[in-house]
Amino acid sequence: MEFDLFIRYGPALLTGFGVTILCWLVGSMGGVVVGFVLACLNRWGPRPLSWLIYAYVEVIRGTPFMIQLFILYYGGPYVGLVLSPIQAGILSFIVYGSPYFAEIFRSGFNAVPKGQIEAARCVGLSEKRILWRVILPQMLVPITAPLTNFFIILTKETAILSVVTVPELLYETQTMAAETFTFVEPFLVLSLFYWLMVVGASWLGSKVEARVTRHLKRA
Amino acid sequence: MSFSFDTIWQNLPYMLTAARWTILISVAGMAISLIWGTFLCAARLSQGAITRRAAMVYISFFRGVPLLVQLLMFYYMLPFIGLDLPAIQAAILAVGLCSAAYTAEILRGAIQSIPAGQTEAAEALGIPRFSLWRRILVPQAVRIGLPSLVNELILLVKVSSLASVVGIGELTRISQNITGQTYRPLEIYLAAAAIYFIINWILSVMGRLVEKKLQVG
Amino acid sequence: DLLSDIKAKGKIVAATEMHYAPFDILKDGEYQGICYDLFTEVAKELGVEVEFLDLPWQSILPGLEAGKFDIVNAPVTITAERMKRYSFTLPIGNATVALAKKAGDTSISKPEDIAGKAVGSQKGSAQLAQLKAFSETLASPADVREYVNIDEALADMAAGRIQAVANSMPLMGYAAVQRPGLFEMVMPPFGDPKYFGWVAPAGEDSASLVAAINKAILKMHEDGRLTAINEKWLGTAPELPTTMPAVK
Amino acid sequence: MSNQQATNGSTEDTPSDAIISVRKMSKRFDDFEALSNITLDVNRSEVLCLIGPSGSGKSTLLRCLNFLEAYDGGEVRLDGELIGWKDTISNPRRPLSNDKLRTQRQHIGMVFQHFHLWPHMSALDNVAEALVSVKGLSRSEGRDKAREALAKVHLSDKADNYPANLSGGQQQRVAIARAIAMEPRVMLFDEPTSALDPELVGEVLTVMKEMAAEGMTMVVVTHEMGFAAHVADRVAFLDSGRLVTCVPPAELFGQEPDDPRVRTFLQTYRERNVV
Amino acid sequence: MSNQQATNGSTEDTPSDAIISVRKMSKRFDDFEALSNITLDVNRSEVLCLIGPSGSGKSTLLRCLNFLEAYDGGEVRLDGELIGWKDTISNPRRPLSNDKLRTQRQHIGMVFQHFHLWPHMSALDNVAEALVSVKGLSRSEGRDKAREALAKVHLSDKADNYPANLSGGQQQRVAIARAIAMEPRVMLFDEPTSALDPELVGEVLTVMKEMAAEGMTMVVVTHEMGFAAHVADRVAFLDSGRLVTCVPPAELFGQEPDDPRVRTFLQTYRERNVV
Ligand SMILES: Nc1ncnc2c1ncn2[C@@H]1O[C@H](COP(=O)(O)OP(=O)(O)OP(=O)(O)O)[C@@H](O)[C@H]1O
Ligand SMILES: Nc1ncnc2c1ncn2[C@@H]1O[C@H](COP(=O)(O)OP(=O)(O)OP(=O)(O)O)[C@@H](O)[C@H]1O
Ligand SMILES: [Mg+2]
Ligand SMILES: [Mg+2]
Repeated sequence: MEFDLFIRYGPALLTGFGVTILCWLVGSMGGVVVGFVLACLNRWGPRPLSWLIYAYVEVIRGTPFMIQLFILYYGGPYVGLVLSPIQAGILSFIVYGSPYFAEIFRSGFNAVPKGQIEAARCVGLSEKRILWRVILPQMLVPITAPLTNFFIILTKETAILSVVTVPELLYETQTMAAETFTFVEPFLVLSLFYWLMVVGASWLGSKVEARVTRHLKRA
Repeated sequence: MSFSFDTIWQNLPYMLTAARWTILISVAGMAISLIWGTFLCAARLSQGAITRRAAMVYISFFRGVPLLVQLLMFYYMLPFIGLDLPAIQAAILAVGLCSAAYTAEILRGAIQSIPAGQTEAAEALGIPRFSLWRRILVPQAVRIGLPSLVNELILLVKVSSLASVVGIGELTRISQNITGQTYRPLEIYLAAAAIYFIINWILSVMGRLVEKKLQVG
Repeated sequence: DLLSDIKAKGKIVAATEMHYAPFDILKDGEYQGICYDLFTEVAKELGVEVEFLDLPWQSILPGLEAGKFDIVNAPVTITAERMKRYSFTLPIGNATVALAKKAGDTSISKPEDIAGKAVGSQKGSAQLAQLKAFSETLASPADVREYVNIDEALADMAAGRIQAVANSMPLMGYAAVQRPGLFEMVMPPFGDPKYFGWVAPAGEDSASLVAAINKAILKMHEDGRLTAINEKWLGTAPELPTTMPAVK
Repeated sequence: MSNQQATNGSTEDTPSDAIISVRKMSKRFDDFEALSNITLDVNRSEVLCLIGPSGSGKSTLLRCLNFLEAYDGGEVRLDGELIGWKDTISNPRRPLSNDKLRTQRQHIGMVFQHFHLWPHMSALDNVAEALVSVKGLSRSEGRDKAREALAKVHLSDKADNYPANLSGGQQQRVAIARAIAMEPRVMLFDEPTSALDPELVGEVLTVMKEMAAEGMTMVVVTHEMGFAAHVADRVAFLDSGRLVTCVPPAELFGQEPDDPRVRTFLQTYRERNVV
Repeated sequence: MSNQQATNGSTEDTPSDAIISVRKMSKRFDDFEALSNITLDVNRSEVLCLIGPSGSGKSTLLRCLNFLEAYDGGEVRLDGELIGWKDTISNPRRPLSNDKLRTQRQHIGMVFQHFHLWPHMSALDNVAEALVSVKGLSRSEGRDKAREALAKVHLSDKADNYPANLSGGQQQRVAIARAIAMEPRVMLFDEPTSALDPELVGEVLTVMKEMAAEGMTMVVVTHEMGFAAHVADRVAFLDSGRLVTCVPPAELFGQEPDDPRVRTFLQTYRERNVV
């Protein structure tokens, strides 16, 4: 193991980590928001829209991220869509993540007992209030874990951004690997950084979970 | 630049052959993921502190370490402890064991939202834990978590592409190789995307059918 | 040692990434290319069967060290740094850097024309280092972009983000032949002459294997097979040294 | 078909003091006829008790009154306004938009047989929620008013408990408080005292009598004949989805009822309650 | 501390015909004392009714009897065997393994106040499940036996409905059928007739009387005094977690009770039920 490598490549790796975190956070948060809107439109919107959403979900969810990104970044210019690597990275992240999030939210909607929604309607809560005050807090119980799962999966999908030369973590570690002809060290670095993100996401997930399952804890 | 359907047409047979590996790894991996994931979830929710801890460590390891690294470990590091798995088995095992960690979490979330009274009713009747899980908790957890489970299975189909690092010529790998020779990535990748889409769409449709069937009342 | 093990089994396992035309390609579902033809001949010389493995680059070196296969028969540019960690065979291809441009781009007609333009190359490759050094010598240096894979550099050139791509001469030539309407070679190659070799694990264990392969390569130099194979794929045959080239 | 019925129904005379009028209403679940041809008026400020055997359709009838269950045929009108369906002649009928439905439901309170409290909110917030988001009170005003409502049902000390940490009777009282705090024009109670002890039943009865005195109309499903006898202005008896009779309690309990079905129904009760 | 109590409790004499004996049992939720110092015997084949105001701890007491709620202090014994805790002197006490608990619970049936049916199984399967997975019957034997149990509560025609498609009273009857099909030695009923109409209450009463005649011991929480008066061998009155009295029903209902708390409790009931 050559530890001086870490010193030599340290700054580049840290910058890469920063870019990875940026794409991850912005991309996955955007994905959550878009996914939530999709799930809501699918449930409360007009019929034809929900078919459209269904098609979007199936196509985007069903095809690999790498290929979507490739087509967006390298195919985009043919139709006049020229994006910088980071722009393309974040945009494709939002697009890629949203159908998964939409499906998770859909499962959450289904998990809330019908009687509680009826009770809310009976006291005259608007559908929007019902969503915020009755459905959302309760659906977080079954979906916090899948949401955390998917945040974690997205940490690793950031690696794919390297194919469009986003200077993220994998891109930088590959520089290190290719220039120094090493393999164990880059993997170690990569694993360590991903692990940090995963630990962060898991920690946050468990906090949210503790908060949303408060009412289930029996004294 | 012209879009060449010819290129797709010529190479499609090879891609379909490669897709068979993708399907094999996915289906076998799914079986491991669902079965082992259920046990993990049970362990994660068990009252025994040691079992619970062990499951937590397992989950944080398999979710924390990139699958690529896990695969390399299975293939290249296990021989050092005398377990030399053939590439395909290593790939299936790595993909399945990793996905099980996610499956376990999905099920755990769903089980938490099943009212505690139902477990109490089973306990009061003296129903054994195994039956409680098999007959009461898992069917309902699957109903609640199905969309997320289908998400996970679709992801599993896609990560099966990592099996290329242990030398398996699955769909993504073969597509990349064909690209390297034809210099027509857009065409080949679109074709690959279409094949992935078909596999995943079948999964998703099956998921929705099961969901319909489990939706009662 | 490694060689006697191979002889005993009657089989040598060679790993490559079938993704580097024209050396290693997957054509019509089959592994082909210069390295395939050459190594098949080498195996004949050794008197053993050969089994080829296709692996992505990131798992080739771990696999070599874990003993999952015997040799890497991918074209690897011979550099000083790499020689520290692995044993190279004699050169089997020319790795000198050359440029490709978009077909019909009249603004580039010789390597020096890339001054001030965006040029892509493969991350960590010896050719990238050559390109950077060359760019320094120009009046206004080129904007050098690094890609994980050379495919992506070519795709980006097709999409118009960069104006030229630098990689080994054979590869650039092959790309131009495959997509004549899209890519065009820029002559001549530039920078230091570089060569591709094959890679075996470092150390005593593999010394005899490397020696045996080198012997086979020399024999193919003499009986013209080397030239014939190169001509088949490249149209011309490069000058290849018959001794290990000196590297800085 | 359903439309046919609906038009017929509305041509009948509606007494002018009826706040709810149900005309030839029917409801089926798949091929099971849960309610058939129900015609019934509830007068302003009246307390109407619904009794009948288990599964006879009492809950379903209540749920049709505020369109939680979309009735198939006939009409339900609140103050002359058709509930749930668009009041135009079209076949099949089309339901009102969510917003319109919400406006209608604001006037109709309901206490569910299974309470349906929101498990993630404390007892207090269960009651305060609608006050804040429907009546537009500030959160603290809402809480104050909720506290009053809880006090009425003797639950001040459990205001901060989550439903899971309340006893059955306490949950039921939260459900009652939640509905009455909204002061609707009509209240639908589905077995509001099933989980309450006799003492509390008395208290709830008092609360209901007060509400009736203040002019609220109530429809109460109950299995407690004593409750029905003491609270109701009229008692309706349902059997297998049909309205058998609807008369003042004295008539039903005072003398031997004419209808044999009602007679057997009340018999066991009378025997057991001579203590 | 809890151990101290436990040891004291067991030194008292236990009448030899007591199947359940509760000694100085207490249970707290955080800082709320739900049960304190309950000492109570239930004799073999006896029907004991538990009455008391809402929130007095009736359900909690039942739940402690089969250790769904781990009681803090004191002891609960079934046929001399300590329920839930390991019967060794250790401090703090340790609960039995799941398997042991399960064996104990097989002898104790329970009908919950909120039914707790399994929503993904039909009424029939709700009843058959434990027959199959506990009693080891084959699925078809289990179903047959379940059908019998459902017939007893007049639900044969709804056997294939899911709980969500059953009326409240029908759900309650499924819950009763589920428990009695297991033929336990002791049955705990938590307001088993709260959602039933008077007629059905009569039927359930008949079923319970039959079970009692066959030697089953029953503890029944109820708010229906008529029910208690007619079914119980003894009636226990709980108030604020304390056992106020435990006497034969004639004593409690027949004459004016001594205890003022009991007196006021019964008063409203008497008034209302003079129909
Ligand atoms: N969603 C449904 N699907 C099918 N059948 C249903 C559904 N809901 C209710 N039923 C049936 O309709 C009938 C009437 O049910 P309802 O809940 O109105 O009875 P109820 O009079 O309130 O009885 P209880 O006193 O037991 O609550 C019952 O036989 C029930 O099985
Ligand atoms: N998990 C819990 N956490 C905190 N308090 C609880 C919990 N469960 C019950 N309680 C409280 O304990 C007391 C007794 O509850 P219990 O359910 O035993 O009452 P009950 O006698 O069955 O009343 P009801 O007749 O209304 O069902 C109640 O005041 C209740 O609020
Ligand atoms: Mg009902
Ligand atoms: Mg109770």
